[in-house]
Amino acid sequence: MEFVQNFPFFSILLSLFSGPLCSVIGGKAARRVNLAVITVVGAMSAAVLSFTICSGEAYVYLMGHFPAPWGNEIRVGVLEALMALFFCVVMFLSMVGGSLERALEIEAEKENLYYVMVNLLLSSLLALIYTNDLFTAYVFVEINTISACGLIMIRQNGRTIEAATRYMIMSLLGSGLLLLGICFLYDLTGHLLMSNIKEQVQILHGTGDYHIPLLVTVSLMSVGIAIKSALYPFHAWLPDAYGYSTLSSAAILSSLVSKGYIFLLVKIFYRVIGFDIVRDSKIVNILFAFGVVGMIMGSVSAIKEGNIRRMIAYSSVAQIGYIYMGFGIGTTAGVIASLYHILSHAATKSLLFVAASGITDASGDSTSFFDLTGAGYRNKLAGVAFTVGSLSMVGFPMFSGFISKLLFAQAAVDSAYYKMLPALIALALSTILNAVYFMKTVIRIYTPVDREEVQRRGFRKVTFVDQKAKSAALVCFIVLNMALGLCSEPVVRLLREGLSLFA
Amino acid sequence: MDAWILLPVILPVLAGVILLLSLAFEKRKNGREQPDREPDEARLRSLHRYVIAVLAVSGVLALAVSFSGEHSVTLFELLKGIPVYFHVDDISRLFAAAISVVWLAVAFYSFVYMKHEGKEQRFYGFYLIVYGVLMALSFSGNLVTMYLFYEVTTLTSMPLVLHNGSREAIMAALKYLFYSMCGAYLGLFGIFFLYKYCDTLTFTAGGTLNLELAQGNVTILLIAVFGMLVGFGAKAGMLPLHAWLPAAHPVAPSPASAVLSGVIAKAGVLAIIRVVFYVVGPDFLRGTWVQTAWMTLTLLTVFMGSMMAFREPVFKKRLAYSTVSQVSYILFGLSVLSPVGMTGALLHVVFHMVIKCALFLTAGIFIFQCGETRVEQFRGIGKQMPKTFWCYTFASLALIGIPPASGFISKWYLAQGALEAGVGVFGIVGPAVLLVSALLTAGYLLPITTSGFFPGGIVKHGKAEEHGTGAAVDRNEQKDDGKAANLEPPLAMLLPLAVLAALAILLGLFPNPLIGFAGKIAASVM
Amino acid sequence: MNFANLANNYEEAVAMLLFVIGFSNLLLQKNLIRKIIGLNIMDTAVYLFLALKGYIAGRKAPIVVDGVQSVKAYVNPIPSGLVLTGIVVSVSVSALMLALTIRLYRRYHTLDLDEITTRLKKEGL
Amino acid sequence: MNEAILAVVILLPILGGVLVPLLPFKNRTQMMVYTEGLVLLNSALALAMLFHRPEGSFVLFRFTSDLTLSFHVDGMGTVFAAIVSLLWPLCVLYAFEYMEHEKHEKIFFMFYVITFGVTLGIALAEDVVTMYCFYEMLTLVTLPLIMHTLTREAVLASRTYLYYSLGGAAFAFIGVIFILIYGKTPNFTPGGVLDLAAVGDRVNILLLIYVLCFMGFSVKAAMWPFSSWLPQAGVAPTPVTALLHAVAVVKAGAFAVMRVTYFSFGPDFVRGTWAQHVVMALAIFTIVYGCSRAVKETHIKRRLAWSTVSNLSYILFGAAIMTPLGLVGALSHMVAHAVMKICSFLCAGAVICKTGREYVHQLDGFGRKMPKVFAAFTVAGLALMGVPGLCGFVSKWQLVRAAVESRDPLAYIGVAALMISALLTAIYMLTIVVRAFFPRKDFDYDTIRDVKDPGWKMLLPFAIFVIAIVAIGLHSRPLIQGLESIAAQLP
Repeated sequence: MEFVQNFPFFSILLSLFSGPLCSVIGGKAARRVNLAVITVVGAMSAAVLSFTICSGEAYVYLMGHFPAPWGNEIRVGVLEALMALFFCVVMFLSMVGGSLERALEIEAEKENLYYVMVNLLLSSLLALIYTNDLFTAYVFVEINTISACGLIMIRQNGRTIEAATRYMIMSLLGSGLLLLGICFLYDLTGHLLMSNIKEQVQILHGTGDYHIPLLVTVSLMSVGIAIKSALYPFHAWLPDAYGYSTLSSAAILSSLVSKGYIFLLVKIFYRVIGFDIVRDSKIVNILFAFGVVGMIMGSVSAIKEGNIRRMIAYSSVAQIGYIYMGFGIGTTAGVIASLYHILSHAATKSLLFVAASGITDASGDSTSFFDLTGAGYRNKLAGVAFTVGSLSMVGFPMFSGFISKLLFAQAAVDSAYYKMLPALIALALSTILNAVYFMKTVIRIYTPVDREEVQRRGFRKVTFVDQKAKSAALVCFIVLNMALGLCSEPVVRLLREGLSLFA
Repeated sequence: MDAWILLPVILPVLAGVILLLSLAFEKRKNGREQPDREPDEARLRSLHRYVIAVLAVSGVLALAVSFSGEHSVTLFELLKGIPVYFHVDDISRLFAAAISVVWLAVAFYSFVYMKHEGKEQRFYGFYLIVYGVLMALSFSGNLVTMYLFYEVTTLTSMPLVLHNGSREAIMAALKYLFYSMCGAYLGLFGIFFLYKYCDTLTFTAGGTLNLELAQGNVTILLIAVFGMLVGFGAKAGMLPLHAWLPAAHPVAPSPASAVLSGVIAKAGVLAIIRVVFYVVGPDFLRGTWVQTAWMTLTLLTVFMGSMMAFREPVFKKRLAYSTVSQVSYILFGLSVLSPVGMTGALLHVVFHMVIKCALFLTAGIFIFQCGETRVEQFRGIGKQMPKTFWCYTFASLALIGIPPASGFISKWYLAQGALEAGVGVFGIVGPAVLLVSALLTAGYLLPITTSGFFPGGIVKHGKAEEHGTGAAVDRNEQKDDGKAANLEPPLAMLLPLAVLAALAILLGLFPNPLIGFAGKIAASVM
Repeated sequence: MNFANLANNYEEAVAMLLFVIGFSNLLLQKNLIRKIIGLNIMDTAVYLFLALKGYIAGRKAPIVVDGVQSVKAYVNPIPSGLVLTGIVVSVSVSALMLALTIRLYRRYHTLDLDEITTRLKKEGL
Repeated sequence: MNEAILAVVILLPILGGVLVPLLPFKNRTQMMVYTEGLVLLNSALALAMLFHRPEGSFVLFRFTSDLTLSFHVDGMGTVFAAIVSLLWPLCVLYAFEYMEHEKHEKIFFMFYVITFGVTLGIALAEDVVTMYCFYEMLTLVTLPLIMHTLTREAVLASRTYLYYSLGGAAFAFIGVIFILIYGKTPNFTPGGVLDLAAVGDRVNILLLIYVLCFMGFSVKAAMWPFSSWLPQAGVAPTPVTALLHAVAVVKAGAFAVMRVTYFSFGPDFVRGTWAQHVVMALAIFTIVYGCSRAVKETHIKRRLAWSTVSNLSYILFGAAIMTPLGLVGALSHMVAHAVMKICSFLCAGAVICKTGREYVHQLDGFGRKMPKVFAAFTVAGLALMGVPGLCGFVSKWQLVRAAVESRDPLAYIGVAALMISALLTAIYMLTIVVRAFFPRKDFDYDTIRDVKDPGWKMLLPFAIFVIAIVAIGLHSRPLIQGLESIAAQLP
C-alpha cells in the first residue's frame, strides 16, 4: 500500500480534529488554521487524484482492522478525489473572498467558533464523498446539517436564526427519511457497506423478492436527499439562509453543502442500488418532473425578487432543478451532465455571491436592486465578475454553464421522447428566464448614475487594492469558471471514468 | 443596333432633368430667396421656347422612329435572360404617334394656363420627362422593360398631379401613386409567373406561352393573368382600382389632367394589350373564367363610370368619371378577344385620347378665365366664349359617338366586335351597355352645351382675376353692366383646343387609314 | 395485500406508525417545541425499528462473560451500536434546535414560525 | 495561403477594438485615424482572403475533441463576409461625423470595431458550434451599442433585445445539439449533414426541432412574433441601427437560418414537410406584418426598422423555399437589402443628427434643403419598392423565381405577400419622399432654415451606396452568377 492512499483518511481526520482545536484558540489563529487545513486537504486530494488517475482504478481503505462486511471502509476513486479537490478549492476561495464580511458581521469573540463549523463541514463533506458505509454517511449528513446551521446563524439577526430553524426542520425531515431508508436497506440486505448492499440488492432484484420494499427504500432515500438539497418545492428555507448569512457561508452553502448531499445520492444510485434498478423503478421520472418544475419555478421566483442576494439564492433552486433533471433523464450521460453541473454551479454560484457582495459594497451595503445602479463602474472587478457569472448561468459559450447546458441537452436528446422534449424546452425556457434576471442585473449595474447622486448616497468606489482578498478570490473564480468552460474535456473524461469505476 | 431610336426617349428626359437641376441649382445660388417667386416674362418665354423645341424635336424623332421600319435595340441585361430591350412595332407606332401629337398640343396650351398655377419650371421638367418615359413605354420590347417604364411613368407623372401643393392635391397624388403601384405589383406578380411559363418575355404577336409547361398549372397562371389585368387596369381606371381618377383630376392643373386621362390612362391599356396579345396570347384566355370576369368588370366600369359622371356636379370630376367609363370601352373591346373588337379598341384609344384632352382643355379654360369648376355655373357661358364652347360641343359629340364624329366609328367596331366574337350572353349585353352608356354620356355632356348657349336669362361671367379664383359669380350685381365681357381665351390656348376638336371630327370623317392600321394590328395577333 | 404479515410484524408496524406521527408533527406543527417533540418521536421510531431488527429472539448480547459460545448464540451487535450512535446524533440535533428556539423566543416572544416570518417581513430585514 | 489569416481577420478587430479606450489618444483625430485604419486594414485583409480563399480550415480552439472553434471560407461565408467588410469602413467613417456630439465615444468605437470581428466570425464559422458561439457573442457585444445613450428607453430597449436574442439562441441551441448528435459532422456541408439512418423514426421530432431552431435563429432576424425588439432598438445611435440593425446583426440571424437550413438539416430533409410550411407561413406573415407596422409608424427610424423586419423575412422566405434557387434569392436579397437599407438608415441618421427631427411629419420641404441626402433616400426607397433597374428588383426577382419554380401553393401566396409588401413599401417610403420634395403650398422654408446637407464623411457613404444600388440593379449578372455557383454546390 502506498502512502498516498492514506490521504483521504488523513484529510477527514485532519479537518475533523482541527474543528475542536479551533474552539480553543483565538479568532485569527483559527482562521489561519482553517485556511491551512483546507489547503493541506486540497493538496492531499490532488495527490490522491493524480494517484487514482495513474492507477486507473478505485481502492478500498479499511478503517481499523475489520474487513468487510464488519468493518468501516473508505472508498477512493477518481470521482471522489476530483470532488474533494474541487470542494476544497471552492471552499478556500469562498473563505478568502468572504474574509472582509466575516470581520464585520461576526462578533470578534465568536470568530473562532465559525472556523470550528467550517472545519467540521469540510470533514463531513469529505466523509460524505469518501465513505463506503451508509450509516457513516448518515452520521456525517447530520454533522453536515449542524455545521451548516451554525454557518447560517453565526451572523446574528432575526432572519438568520429563522432561516437556520427552517433549514434545520427541513433537513431533519430529510435526514429522517434518509435514515429510515438506510434502516430498510439494512433490514433487507443485512449490510451497511455499499458494495455489499449492492450485491444483495442485485440478487434481490434478480429474484424479484421484496420488490416493493426496495422501491420504497429508494424513494425514501431519494426524497430525503432531495429535501435536504432544496429541490423545489422543498426550498422555502433556502433564500433566507443564503440571502442573509455571512458571505462565505452563503457561498459555501450554495455551492458545496447541497452538492455534498447530491453526490451522496449519486453514490446511492450507483454504488448502493445500481443505476439500472433505479432507472427501472420509476423514481427517476418523479425526480425529473420535480427537476423540470424547479428549473422554471426557481427562475420565476428569482425574477420577482428585488434583493440581489436572494435572487442569486433563488437561482440556486433552479440550478438544483437542472441537476435533478439530469438524474431524471435516467442515462449515464444525464448523470455526467449533472455531475458536471455540480462543479460548474459550485464555481459559478460562489463567484456570483462574492461578486454580488463586491457590488453591494460599492452601493452602500444595500442589496436592494435599485441601489445597485451603476455599481459596475464603482467596483469594476466585481462588475466584471458578476457579468462572467451571469453569462455562465445563462449558458454563454466559453463559460462553464455552456458546457453543462450542452451536456444536459445532449443527454436529453438521447433519452425517451416523453423526456426529451420537456427537458429541451425547459432548458431553453430556463435559459431565457436566467437571462431575464441575470442580464437585467448586469444591465442595471452598468447603467450609470450621475455623480451627485453617488456622492449624496455616499457610495464609495471600491478598487482592487481596497479588497485584496476578495479581488484575488474573484479573479481565481473567474479563471476557474472559464477553465471549466474552455477545457471541459479532461474534466468530463474524469467524471466519466470515475462514474464507470462506481458501477 | 439602332441605338438612335432611343433619342426621343433620352432627349426629353435629359432636357427635363436639366430643367429640374437648374431649378435646384438656382435655388441654392439665391440662398434663402423666396423659392416660389414669379419668374419674369423673358425667362418664361425662353423656357417656353426650350420646351417647345425639345418637344418638337423629340416628337419628330419619335415619328421618324415610328415610321422608318422595324427597329430594335438591346440596351443591357437587367437580369439573366432579361435584357432591357426596345422594339418598334405597330402598336408602338400607334401609341407613339398619338401621344406625340397630343403632348405637343397640350404643351402649347399649358404655356398660358400654367401662368396662374406657378412653378412652371418644375411642371415642364416633369412634363418633358414623362413624355420621354411614355415613348420608352411605347417602344418597350419585352415585358420587364415595359414594367420598368410603367413604374417610372407613375413616379414621374405624380408630381404633375400634386403640382399646386394643396393638401387635397398631395393626397390625391399619393392616392394615384398607390393605386398605380398596387396595380403595377399585381402586374409584377403575373410577370413572375409568365417568366416561368413563357418561352420568352419578348413581345411576340400571338403570345409566347409555352402550353406544355403550363400544363397542370393553368389555374395559377389564370390567376396571375387576371391579377395583371386588374393591376394594369388600375391605370386605365378599371374597376376595382379606379378610385384614383376622380380624386386626381380635379386637383391637377388642367393640362396635367388632360394628359393624365387622355394619355397616361392609355399606358394601362397598352400594358394590357401587350400582356394579353403579345405574351399570354388571346387563345389561352378565350373562354376561360378570366375572360368572363374581365368582360364583366369592364362592362360594370363602363356603366358605373357613366352613372357617376351623370351625377357629378364638378366638371373635372365629371370628366374623370367619363374617362373611367370610356377607357373601359377600350378594355371591353380588348376583352372580347376578337379582331374587330380589338380594332375598335385601338381606334378608341386614339379617339378618346384626342377627345378627352380637348374636353379637359375646355375645363381648364373655364377655370382659367372664369374660375368656375361646377357644372351649374356654366349657364350662359357659351355666349361669352363661343369658340371655346363650339370646340367643347364638337368634342362632346365625338365622345358620345354621334356620326360622323370619331367616337361613332370606334363604338361601332366595338359593338360589332362584341357581337361576332361569340362570347355568349356578353355579345348582347356588351353592346347594350355601351348603348346605355352612350346615352348617359349624352346626358352628362350635352346639357352643358344647351345651358351654356341657352341660359334662359342673362348671365354674365367675370374674369377670374376680378373675383378671385374659384369664387362664384354674383350674377345679380353684374346684371346692369351692359355688354358681357368677352371671355375668349388667348390664341395659344384656343388653338390647341381647336386642333384637337377638329381632329376629333376629322378622324371620324376620314377614318380609313387608321382603321386599316388598327385592323392590321388586330389581324396580326389573332 | 396480505394483512396477515401485519399481525406478525406488529412491532415494525408500530415503528412505522410512530415514524409517521413524528414526521407529520415535525412537518405540520406550528409550535417549535412541538416540532422538536415530533422530531424526537420520529427518531425514536427509527431506533425502535433498528433495535427490533437487531434482536433475534432467544439470543444474547455479544458480551462475553462465560466463555465464547457458538456464533448462533449472540445477536449482531451492530444494530444496537447504530441505535446508540443515532441517539447521540438525535440528542445533539435536538439540543441545537432547542437552542435556536430559545434564541427565537427571546427575540420575538413567540414559538410560531409563521408569525416570526411575518414579523421579520415587517422588520424589513 | 495560410489558413491562420482566417483567425487574424476575426481576432484583429476584437483585440484592436479593446485597445481603443486603452490607447492614449491625444485628440479625436488620432482615434479616428486609428479606428478607421484598423477597420480598413481588416477589411482589406478579409477581402484579400476572400479573393484567394484558403482551402483548409483553421482550428482556433478545442472545447472538446468534437467541439471546436474553427473557421473556413465557403461561398456563403464569402457573401456575408464581403458584405460586412465592405460596409464596415464606410459606416465607421459615417459614425465619426455622427458621434461628434455623443458621449463615451471610445467605448462606442471599441464595441463597434469588436462587432466587426464577431460578425466575421459568424460568416467564417466552419461548424455549427462556432457559429453559435459567435452568434451569442454578437448579442453581447452589440448590447452596449444599443444602450449607448443610456436613456431609460435605451436601457429598456437593450433589455428587450437581450432577452429576445438570448431566448432565441436558447431555442436555436436545441437545434445545434440535434445537429451534433444526428449529424455526420458538425461542419457545414452543402445539402445537410443529417445521418438519416441515425434519425430513424424520429423524423417528426427532428422537424419540430428544426422549426424551433429556425425560429430561434430568426429572432435576430426579427421574424414575427419576435420582431418587436428591432424597432425598439432604434434608440441606438444611427451608425448602430444602420449597420447592425439593418445588416450585421439581423443578417447574422438570417445567415444562421440559411446555414442550418441548407448546410445542416439539409433542404431535402425539410422540403415538403409540415415544418417547411410552418416556417414559410411565419415568414410570409412577417413580410406583410412588418410593412403594415411600418406604414403605421411615424418615427422615421422605427419605420425603417419595421421595414427591415419585413425585408428580412424576404430572406427567410427565400431560405424557406428550400431549393437552390431559394438560396440564391435569399442571398441576393441579403446583399441587396444590405445596401439599400443601410443607405436609407444613414439618410435618416443624417436628418436626425443634423436637425434633431425624428418624425415623418417634420420632414416637410427637407428635399430642397438636404437635396443630396434625400436624393439618396429616394433612390434607396425606390430600390426597396423593387423598381426595376435598382438592386431591390434583382433580388426580388430571384426570390420570386424560386417561389414560382418551387410550385408550392404556399410559395405562391408568398409571392402575393411580396407584392403586397412592395405596395406597402411604396406607401411608407414615398410618403416621406413626397413630403420632403413637395411640401404644402403654404409651406414656409424659413422654419427649416438651419437644415443643410451634412459633411463629406457622411456624404461619401451615401454616394457609394447609391452607386452600389444602381450598379447592382443594372448589372446583376456577376452577382447572381456567383450566388448560383454557391447554390450549385447543393446536391
